[in-house]
Amino acid sequence: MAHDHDHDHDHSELPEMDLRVRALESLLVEKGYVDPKALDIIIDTYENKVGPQNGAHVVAKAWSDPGFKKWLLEDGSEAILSLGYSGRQGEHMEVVENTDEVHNMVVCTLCSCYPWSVLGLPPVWYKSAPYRSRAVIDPRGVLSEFGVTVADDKEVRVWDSTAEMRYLVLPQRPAGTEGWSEEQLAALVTRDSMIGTGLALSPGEVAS
Amino acid sequence: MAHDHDHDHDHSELPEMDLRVRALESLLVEKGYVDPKALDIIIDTYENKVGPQNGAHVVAKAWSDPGFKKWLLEDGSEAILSLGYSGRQGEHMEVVENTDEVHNMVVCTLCSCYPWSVLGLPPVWYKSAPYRSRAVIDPRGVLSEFGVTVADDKEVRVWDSTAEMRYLVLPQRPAGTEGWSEEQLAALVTRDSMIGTGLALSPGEVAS
Amino acid sequence: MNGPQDMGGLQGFGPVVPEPNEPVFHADWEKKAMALTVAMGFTGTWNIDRSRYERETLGPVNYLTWSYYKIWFSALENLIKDHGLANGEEIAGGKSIAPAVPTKRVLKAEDTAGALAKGGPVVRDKAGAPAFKPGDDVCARNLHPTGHTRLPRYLRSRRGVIHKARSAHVYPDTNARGEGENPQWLYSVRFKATELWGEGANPNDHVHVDCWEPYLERI
Amino acid sequence: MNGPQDMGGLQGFGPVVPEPNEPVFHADWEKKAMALTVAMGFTGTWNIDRSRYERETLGPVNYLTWSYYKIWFSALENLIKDHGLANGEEIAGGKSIAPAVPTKRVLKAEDTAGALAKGGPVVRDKAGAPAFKPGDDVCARNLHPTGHTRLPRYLRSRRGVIHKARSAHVYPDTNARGEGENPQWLYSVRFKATELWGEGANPNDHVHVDCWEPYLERI
Repeated sequence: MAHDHDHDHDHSELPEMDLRVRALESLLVEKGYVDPKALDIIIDTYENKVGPQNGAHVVAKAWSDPGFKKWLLEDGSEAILSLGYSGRQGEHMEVVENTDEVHNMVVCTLCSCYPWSVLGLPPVWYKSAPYRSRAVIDPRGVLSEFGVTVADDKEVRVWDSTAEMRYLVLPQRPAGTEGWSEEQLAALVTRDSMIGTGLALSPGEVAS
Repeated sequence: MAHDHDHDHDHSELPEMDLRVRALESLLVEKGYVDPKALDIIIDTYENKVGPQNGAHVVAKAWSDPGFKKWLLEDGSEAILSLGYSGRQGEHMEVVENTDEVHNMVVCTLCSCYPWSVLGLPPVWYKSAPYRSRAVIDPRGVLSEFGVTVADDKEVRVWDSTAEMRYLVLPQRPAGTEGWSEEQLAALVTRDSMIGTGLALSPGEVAS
Repeated sequence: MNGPQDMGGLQGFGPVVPEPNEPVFHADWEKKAMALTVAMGFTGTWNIDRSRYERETLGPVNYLTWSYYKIWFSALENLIKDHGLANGEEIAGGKSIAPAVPTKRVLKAEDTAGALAKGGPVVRDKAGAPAFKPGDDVCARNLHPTGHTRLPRYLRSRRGVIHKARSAHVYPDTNARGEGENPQWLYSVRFKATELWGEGANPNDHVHVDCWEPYLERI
Repeated sequence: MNGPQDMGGLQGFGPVVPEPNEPVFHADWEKKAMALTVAMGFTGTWNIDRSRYERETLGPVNYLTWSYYKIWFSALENLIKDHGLANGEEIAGGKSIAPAVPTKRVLKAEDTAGALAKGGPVVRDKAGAPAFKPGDDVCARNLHPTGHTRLPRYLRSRRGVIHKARSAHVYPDTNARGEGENPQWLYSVRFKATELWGEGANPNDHVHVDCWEPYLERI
């Protein structure tokens, strides 16, 4: 019945935004409010340094080291800091564990809050109206679009990031990975598995 | 803080809509689904025949004839029909009386329901997001924008037209109109006074 | 559907801006869009509840940016397509390609004044007695259907008092889906503004809303 | 504000559409928009809650149609204007006309890595004890402020259970208005999906939401 969905971004933003951003950058540099080299460092940080590989490291370590896992679930911020990940949009971390009884999934219905320090910047879909609106009222419908089916008798627990707490999902460790190294395990940990819209890959899904 | 409001209609609709409407009209006439002369009658009816003058007649009669007023408040549909007003979007009428204790105001938060048979087609503002959103949560704010102040200790009663019931406000009769004819009184009854976003005019506000 | 049509209680749309000396129509196409909507409604191919649902599902941004007659007209095009009265190519070109489909009725010029004056009453006979009477305390149910409903979101789980028990009216939730008129008792329910909007509201103010019996539960 | 940002529970936006192999940025201007937002945030001229409110008040249609970085950037331009760091003519032209205004800080290249790694913690000392403890039954208050709030509409008047009592955190409702950090106890509150969305929801499902103490009342 709904014929047209209209939520796609306006892909003609480019020329206008290119001009506006260049103008503002020039102005703010000229006024001395920003240091252009600082901008380069910020961009390099989030484009190349901070990303889901950080989170995958955290998860693989938790899978490998029961003591670390216990610490991680009790004090996410400190345990994650011990691996060198900290800072903006990750100041206050809570790690939530997927189990046989609970599947966790993270959203920010009010804006785009996301654990930058361990996952980097959020993908467009995470910030989109369909995800933000539906994650809380229809989480199983959203999960099924991501190919994730959760049994009816298992809890889906959605974390709405309304405060400065940031959530990282600790996915379940796939079967058949006994004796794997942290590095091998990290390759199974997708970004979506740490948002809760995916599961960790099984050994058969990665090129070995 | 809000810099730009963006709720104005797209005034460039004209050329596109002109084409689309002409195309559909041709098609539907060619298919025999609509009689073009029927379209002319529908347009003439709502452009020239049905309008707030109908409601003003109803209100002036109620002000002049206590028996009619009683009937009108008890069975709005029948009393209004007795004056010759009926039909589409006025099948089930309820007339709500403004008093010293209650000020009534009508909205349709879910679409554009409006008592066509007595007021004609609704103005754009009645169908607009600002009115539909605010009438129920901030009726006094809306009223003040229309220049209507209701004392804090007087009830503002908002009627949200969610069903096929249609509401006509019976405004309070202005002071200083003793002995006026129905015709004179009708000239005091504005459209907005019958929606509840206005009051009836006082004798001094009309050219006498 | 908690869709873009469900505007009651939203904030941030700015002031209400009446247009001085507003004409009934702003362009000729608006007249025709209105008249075509009314005339096609009289064919009996769909009902008013389905029309409303079609308007609600044009897309949130379209709903917020299009003029109301553009919403009506776009929904009309879709209704015509959905019900097989014409296909998209015919609508785009304005020329008939496929044969016409018989409709229940066609509104003829000579019947138009009478049909407009008659309208489409929705009161229906219903056996049994209404569950509630004036003065009863009720609560609007916490329903979030994905289809058409006329229970606005701002009422969900809110308590009110039955102000008037009305007749049985066609039930939009099923009628919009083509599942029948399924008449249900209708009530005017009186809600305190403070119940709906909290302590900041004026304690004297109320909102009266027409609710069908399946929208309500006893408290 | 019951504004366009308050999306939880809305219907009709269609499916979630992930982009395969999505890049971190889709255009160079997005990189700069992000970096300028971060760098200007570090000047200390406004706080993150004010930034969020500025994004929420760009207009509902703009909010729904603009990409997220366009929202960020447009809000940044407005913040700069509102705080007198530059005027509209300067922003449009990209050239300084009026003298610069001193800011609390400027983020220098050599401090950037450290500043990003430090972030902006919001936990604050607070005297006294929290009102609630884990296991307490609470109800989200029915608040409809016209300003910034982080209590989503879908929680208003809904009952939950305190899952965790956290530290005192900066309170967005006052901080966004420049009325101070006003730290308040923060709680993770567990709400049943059936409480939020009615009987159609899966009885096993829950939504956990961080709520400041002023958002809650005991039941």
